[in-house]
Amino acid sequence: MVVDLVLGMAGSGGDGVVSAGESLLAAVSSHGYHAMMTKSFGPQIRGGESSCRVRVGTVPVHNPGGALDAAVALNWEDFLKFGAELELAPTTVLIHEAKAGPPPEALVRRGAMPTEVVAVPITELTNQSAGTEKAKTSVVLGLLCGWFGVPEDGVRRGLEKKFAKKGEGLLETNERALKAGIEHALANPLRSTKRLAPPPTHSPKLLCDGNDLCATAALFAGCKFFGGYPITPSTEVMQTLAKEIWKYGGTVLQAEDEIAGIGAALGASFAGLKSMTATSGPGMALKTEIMGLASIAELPLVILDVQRGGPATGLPTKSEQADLFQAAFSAHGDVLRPVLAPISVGDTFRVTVEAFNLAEHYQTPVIILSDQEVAQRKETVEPIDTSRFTIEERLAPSASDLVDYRRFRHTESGVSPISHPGLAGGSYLGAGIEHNEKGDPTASGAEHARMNEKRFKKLEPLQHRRDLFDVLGPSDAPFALISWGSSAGVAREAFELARAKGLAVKLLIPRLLYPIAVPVYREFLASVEAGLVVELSHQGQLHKILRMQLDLPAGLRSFCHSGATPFRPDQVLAELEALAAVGVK
Amino acid sequence: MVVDLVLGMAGSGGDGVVSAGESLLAAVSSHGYHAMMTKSFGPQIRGGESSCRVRVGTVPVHNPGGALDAAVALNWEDFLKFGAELELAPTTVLIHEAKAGPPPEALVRRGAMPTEVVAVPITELTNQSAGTEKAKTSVVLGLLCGWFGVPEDGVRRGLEKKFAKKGEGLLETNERALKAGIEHALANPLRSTKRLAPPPTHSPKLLCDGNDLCATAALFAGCKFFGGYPITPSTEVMQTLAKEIWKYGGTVLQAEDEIAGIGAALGASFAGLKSMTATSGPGMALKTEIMGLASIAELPLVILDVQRGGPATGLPTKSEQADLFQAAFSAHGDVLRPVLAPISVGDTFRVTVEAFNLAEHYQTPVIILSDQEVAQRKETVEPIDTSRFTIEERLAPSASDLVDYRRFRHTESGVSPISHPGLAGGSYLGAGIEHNEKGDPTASGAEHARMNEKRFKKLEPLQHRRDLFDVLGPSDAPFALISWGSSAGVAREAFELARAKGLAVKLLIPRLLYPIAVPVYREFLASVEAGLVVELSHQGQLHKILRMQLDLPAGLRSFCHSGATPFRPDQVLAELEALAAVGVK
Amino acid sequence: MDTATTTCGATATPKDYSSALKPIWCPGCGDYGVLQALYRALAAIGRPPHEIAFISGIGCSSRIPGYTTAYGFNSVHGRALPIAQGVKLANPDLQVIVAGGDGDGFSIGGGHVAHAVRRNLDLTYLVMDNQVYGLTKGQLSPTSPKGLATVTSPLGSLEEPINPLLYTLAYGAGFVAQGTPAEMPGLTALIEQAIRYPGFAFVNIQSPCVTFGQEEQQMRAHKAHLRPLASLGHDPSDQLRALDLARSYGKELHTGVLYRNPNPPPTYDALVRERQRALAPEAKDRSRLLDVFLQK
Amino acid sequence: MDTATTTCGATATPKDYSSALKPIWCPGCGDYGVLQALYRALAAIGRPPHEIAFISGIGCSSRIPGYTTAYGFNSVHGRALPIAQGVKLANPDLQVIVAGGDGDGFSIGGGHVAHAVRRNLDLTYLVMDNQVYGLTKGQLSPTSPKGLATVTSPLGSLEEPINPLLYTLAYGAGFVAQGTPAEMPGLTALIEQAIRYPGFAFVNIQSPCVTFGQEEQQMRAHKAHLRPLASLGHDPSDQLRALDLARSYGKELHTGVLYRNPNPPPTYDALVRERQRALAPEAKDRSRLLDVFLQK
Ligand SMILES: Cc1ncc(C[n+]2csc(CCOP(=O)(O)OP(=O)(O)O)c2C)c(N)n1
Ligand SMILES: Cc1ncc(C[n+]2csc(CCOP(=O)(O)OP(=O)(O)O)c2C)c(N)n1
Ligand code: SF4
Ligand code: SF4
Ligand SMILES: [Mg+2]
Ligand SMILES: [Mg+2]
Repeated sequence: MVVDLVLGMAGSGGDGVVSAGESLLAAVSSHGYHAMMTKSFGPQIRGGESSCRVRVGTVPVHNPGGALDAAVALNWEDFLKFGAELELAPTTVLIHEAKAGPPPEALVRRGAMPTEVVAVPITELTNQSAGTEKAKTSVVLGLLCGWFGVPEDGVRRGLEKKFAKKGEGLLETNERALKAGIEHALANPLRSTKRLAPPPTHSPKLLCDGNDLCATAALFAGCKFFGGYPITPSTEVMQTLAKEIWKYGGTVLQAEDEIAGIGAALGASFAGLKSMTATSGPGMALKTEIMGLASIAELPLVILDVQRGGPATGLPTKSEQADLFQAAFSAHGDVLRPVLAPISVGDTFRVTVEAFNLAEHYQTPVIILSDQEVAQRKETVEPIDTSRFTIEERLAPSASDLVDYRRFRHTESGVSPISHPGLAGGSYLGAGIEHNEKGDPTASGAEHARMNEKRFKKLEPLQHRRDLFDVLGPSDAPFALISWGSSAGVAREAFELARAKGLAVKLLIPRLLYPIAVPVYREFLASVEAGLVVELSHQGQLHKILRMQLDLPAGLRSFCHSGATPFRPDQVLAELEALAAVGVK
Repeated sequence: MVVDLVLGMAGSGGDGVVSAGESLLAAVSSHGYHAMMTKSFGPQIRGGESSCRVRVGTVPVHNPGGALDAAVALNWEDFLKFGAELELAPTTVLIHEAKAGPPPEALVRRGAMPTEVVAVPITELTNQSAGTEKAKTSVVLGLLCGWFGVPEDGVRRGLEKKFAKKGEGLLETNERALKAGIEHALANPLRSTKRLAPPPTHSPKLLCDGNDLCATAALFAGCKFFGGYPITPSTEVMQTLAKEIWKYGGTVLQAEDEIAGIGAALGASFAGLKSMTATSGPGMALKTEIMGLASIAELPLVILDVQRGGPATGLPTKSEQADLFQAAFSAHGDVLRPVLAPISVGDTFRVTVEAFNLAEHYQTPVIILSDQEVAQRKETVEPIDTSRFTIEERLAPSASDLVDYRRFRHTESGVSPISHPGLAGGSYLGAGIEHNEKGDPTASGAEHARMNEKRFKKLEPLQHRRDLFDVLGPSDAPFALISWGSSAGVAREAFELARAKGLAVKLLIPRLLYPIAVPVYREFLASVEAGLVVELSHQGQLHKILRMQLDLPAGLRSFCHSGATPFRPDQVLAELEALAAVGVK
Repeated sequence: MDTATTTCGATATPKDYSSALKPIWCPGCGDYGVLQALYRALAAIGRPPHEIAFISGIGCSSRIPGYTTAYGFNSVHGRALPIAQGVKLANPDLQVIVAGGDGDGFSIGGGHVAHAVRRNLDLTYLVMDNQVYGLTKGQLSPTSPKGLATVTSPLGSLEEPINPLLYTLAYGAGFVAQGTPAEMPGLTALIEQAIRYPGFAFVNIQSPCVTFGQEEQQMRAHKAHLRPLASLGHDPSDQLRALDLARSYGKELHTGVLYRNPNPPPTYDALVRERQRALAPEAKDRSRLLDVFLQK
Repeated sequence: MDTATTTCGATATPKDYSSALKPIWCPGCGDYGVLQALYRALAAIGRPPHEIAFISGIGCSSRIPGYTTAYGFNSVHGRALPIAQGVKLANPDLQVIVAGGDGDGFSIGGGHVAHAVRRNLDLTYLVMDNQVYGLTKGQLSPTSPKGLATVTSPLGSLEEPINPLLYTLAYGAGFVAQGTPAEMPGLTALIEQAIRYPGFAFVNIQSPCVTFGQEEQQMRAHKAHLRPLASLGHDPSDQLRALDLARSYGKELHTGVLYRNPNPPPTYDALVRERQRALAPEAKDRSRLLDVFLQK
């Protein structure tokens, strides 16, 4: 019996492995397991090979896990295209389509070959049981039920839901294939005995991905306008809002490009609405100019960047955390804008609401830096108590403010009451050009300096937002892990493993990436002598930004690698142990 | 007699003060003086107030200087709009149009009022002598000849050149006005006796601005394609090339926007030509995505960013050094690209040639980060010995490279031989998507990591380009100044003043801003305990980037302020002395 | 955000729309006339200034919002139309006017026009077409005639100009007109009609740049050569004839309404509002939004 | 860079243009047919592959350069035309082909089309118009019919589609045609003619998306409904008639050449080369370039 099981499969685009993964996920989560599914495709968004991995646990799972417990290859060619995504270990049970023949040389050469390799005549079983090849993945699901204790009735219920509307025939076909898979498994027991432990006491959970929760949080926060242009892996946010937002008096505009998308969103904000745009790296690049306009015009705006591999078109279907520099620094002139990152699917809700609150409160663009993994992996989420959220609104001008109204009035906080078209007495000239308190254009260096100060000063309170950081572990620990976004869940597991091994380590997970909350880091780092900043990029961008703004302990290193393949907890643990072995000082 | 004289004047758009400044500059430079003229306008590029200042010296001048020796106000309203640009001191001779009345309250309230204020009936003198108000500035030039020893025949020759083609009448009119000004000055001697010392022994000089030299250097380096879109203050580069480049077999394309401009330039580079685009901050923002494409496709490209005040439209006619973050960091994914900055008009030639060399050699986009002041101020430049420049060409594939050609072959240097359409055997797929050595798309994390490494590795030699840094002063000095772009000339004068006062200070001026040449800085900073990084931005962006990549001496601080008004040498000196007064340790 | 629509009605005067900011266009610039015509048209319509959102890009012409008492947004170069669409969708009760230059609208902003037109929001788009880049001092504009020598085309341009009238007609605009400040009553009337047209309305205004423009594009030439479409007996409901007439842009100076859709279709903003009203009953309580994801 | 123009002539076969990279379009995708037609057209023309530069943006359709033996550039979304113009100006001897989807070309890239057309470089622009965003999985495209329900317009779109044929004609394109892989010989011929046309040539290819497209846009429907312009007796030199016919885009499936300028004007690249040749004698020695600034 195991409390944690990682299953993976690969096939060609048409095989439906992703859809099978979803059935699997639905099955286990309906039984009360914690679970998570990630999918992976070839270099093109549409077409080519595809794969998925599902991690199931009796305790919460924070990342997709390490090497697979069970791997299913529908053909070798496609399976081989996924290296690290579907990592094998000697302990993996490797199941493959029998007619594909034994594991090819190329796989064997990679090393770490499973000791238990099982050929199953999957196509044959499907044809015999279902009379059509199309039900292949139902056979696979049956094998997983039979061999690994995946709850059979959960899978069956999933099939019912999935094929209910597609006509009786299809459902029956697939049920027969499922049964054939189960029977094959029972008739051919494995050597390995990795059967899933019974589920924890049942508690209802949400099952969704990060993009789902981002869109829902936007509605929750009162977003009334979305302007955007499709781009992987962010499009689902627009798609969800395009279904829902009208009910709440809002609008989605699919614009002609990313510039028009953010332009329209900024216009809606100028007109007084909570407003949003979403994109990925290439679109962020195009939005740069108007993000600067939002900063100087002091207009609230939420900008979602679901990071994918870069540069340029890069790796559109894979995760990377290499847009942080762009989020923090890409603007001409001096600009400061908050950058937030969710660390898991569930966290995306909170971070998105926070982004709207910051935007409205500080009259500023706010970037949510999600990443493909957080955005598109589907996982079980503990129900969210929405009553503990407050929703902020922008500061409206009082009657006295409207006497000789100065839109950009210098106030103590740096935040000025903001009017909007339609409000009598509040007319002003919004502008991308530097302006005085009223909004009139100026070329004065002194006015410019004052306005720059105002725009920076108003964000100073962010320095003290401790609630935007998770800190775990003993406060006097000499070792540390810092990680963000989708890597944070890996760091968290590595941290727990290290603690279990007795290492004096602590963990910092920032949701606020920029501006750097100096006091929070200072306090955390006070005891730290060595540690790792774990992030999925070639340069280790957060580590570099921390260096820029803080005096870091000499032993705090960057632990980073280029995107596509997430870190594994054991990699981080090993690196941390190596660091600790060198010893403190 | 003075060896250094700073003159300034302001008027409304139509008064022609800038044109008068140019005549003045031509006059003094033709006599062998070193000189420099800067101009300044209101918040709008076209229309509104304008001003200029001319600094003349018997020794080279590195910056526009501090408070004015003589100021001319054609009317108070416009003069007042220029605060720090036309700074007054008690020692300034303030000359104003008599009919405008005495200096207004607003000016007096600013403090530091000149003790010598001279009312001149400029309009009256003009009408009397020339019979038209239009020759006003010739009267002003006459006053400056008469009172400050500006060489009269130089001015006269300038008028001849300027009005030669506009018909006899105009020339005569202006000559009469000039004479009237001179006579008025001689008849009404000043209390102050700031007369310019005789010029140094005559040596021929170039008279031009930074944009002139950038365009000329591009031709010199072999640039054959320019694609761009007009934007202040960079447009003159396109304008010059649009006249000249055809002669050398090249083309200028005025594109429909900045994206198309860089797109076409990148296309030309793909086709094998040395290629360039130019813009300012807002245009840089728009070019971000295609700059990333140039990086991943490993195509040479020179991108000129003439910085102006930001964010957004900002202060389009004023200088600022706040696009460094954007130049260094704005890209999605991990990108490294060289950023160079010229420190003076003359330096622009060298830096531009260098930019083409780096682009071609390393197959990378290179950013030239000029700024409005360096780009648009006109100054005397020592003749440039072009024979000492080498011109680099991209690495062509050998015959054996073309056997099963791999465009992105991993080589020791990271640079791969590059083909171009038209070359038999060299066909490949250029792409913004991640690719393998051949250029075929990939989604493999391992391939991606190798390509990221390649793209970063190839730029490592830049770490050792000591020739891209000016280092002055004793190597063991505990105090330091670091400055770049147009501020470098100010820092240089402050450095010289400090040295003259016996301060143990050294000076570092980087032309290579990014990547940070760690060994060069390490060596320079070895002796340093305190110092200033002087730059014209709110955030002090170079200082922040240095922190990011180096362990800086604790006493090395940022000395920065928002743009529009350049630093004055005495400000930097004062700050440095304050630092030194606190003492070493 | 259903702001009640109020009107100043007969009480509004052009002065009500004029702000304290002093225009800094060159003396004689055509844009002064455009501004006056706009004041008059706004007064004739009579919406209070705070119910007007006036969006522009960057250029000499794009400064115009600042000279009115409306809510203005002098944004960035080329992006006035997308921003304006966001404003209008956020609050369809606003009277939204967009203005800018030929460069702003048809060069850098050219990609947005077709989409603004096909969406057909109730917007008024005024382009001050001076066939040159005024603000940046005289570069070639997309409407500059072929062969023109400018600072960026010192040897003469090699490309055909674009045709704003033909393009917007081909895009399907419901209201397309052309005017000039050389004929103020006509221009005022066109702006007023454009604002009143329920849908996307475009007025191309030949607004001379006295500083960088050509002789043939100045007030004097306009006065000498303008050909009112009315005098040609043009029927503005005839789209095909409008397309045909539009082809002489750059050769003839037609003034008046080229095309006005006699049966304006519902606007995008009206359709959006309709959809919002229809779906409002399906709105969930904020605390129930996450229920769709509950696995039971 | 006056590469001598060579031809394979009669010896070239479609296979010469087919690369080792295996297309990963969905089985049945219309783009397979487009690729075959292109191979054939290229073989008929016979330029060696290395003298062809094939530029695209991003989309399913934009993958096409990689499947040929030409120099390809699979650039970024929407920017194929500007890049291609740079390539052509850099080396006018190259045969430059641009390809992409309806989204790539008319949505994000829409602002570049009018300018590419009016510059009139000798380029061939092939759009695989499938009325949907294929690569990103089924969103609304600018050519999707009004009212279409997609993942981004689940309640039906509210905007009119754009009209690629009418737009490019209004922009002044010298060659405008439409084809479909449902009729391979015709499509092949159109591509060949477009490439041979000396100037900007546009072919709108109705290329079905089997995965996200509508029933009415599939091969079967094309075969049933296509109306060859030749069979209508259309004279491709009649621009006004072409404009008129173009207006039925989205309603009728016209195939063939809508417009071909019978007197193609000189191309921009030819004018550029002419200018370069005329001015070459004025070239200064590299070491003398700075002399203009010398004050004596
Ligand atoms: C992104 C960007 N690119 C370029 C510019 C520079 N720029 C400002 S206005 C303008 C063109 C002005 O021409 P037009 O739109 O015709 O207006 P006009 O001044 O003639 O009224 C340009 C190129 C800018 N501000 N921002
Ligand atoms: C700047 C940018 N925005 C968006 C995308 C995402 N994207 C890639 S292709 C595409 C549209 C594809 O549609 P189309 O051009 O019609 O080509 P098709 O796949 O239908 O052939 C989009 C939105 C991107 N890659 N880059
Ligand atoms: S430059 Fe031309 S468009 Fe601009 S204000 Fe002057 S006259 Fe008007
Ligand atoms: S998604 Fe559509 S366009 Fe893309 S490959 Fe598949 S069928 Fe072709
Ligand atoms: Mg203009
Ligand atoms: Mg498409």
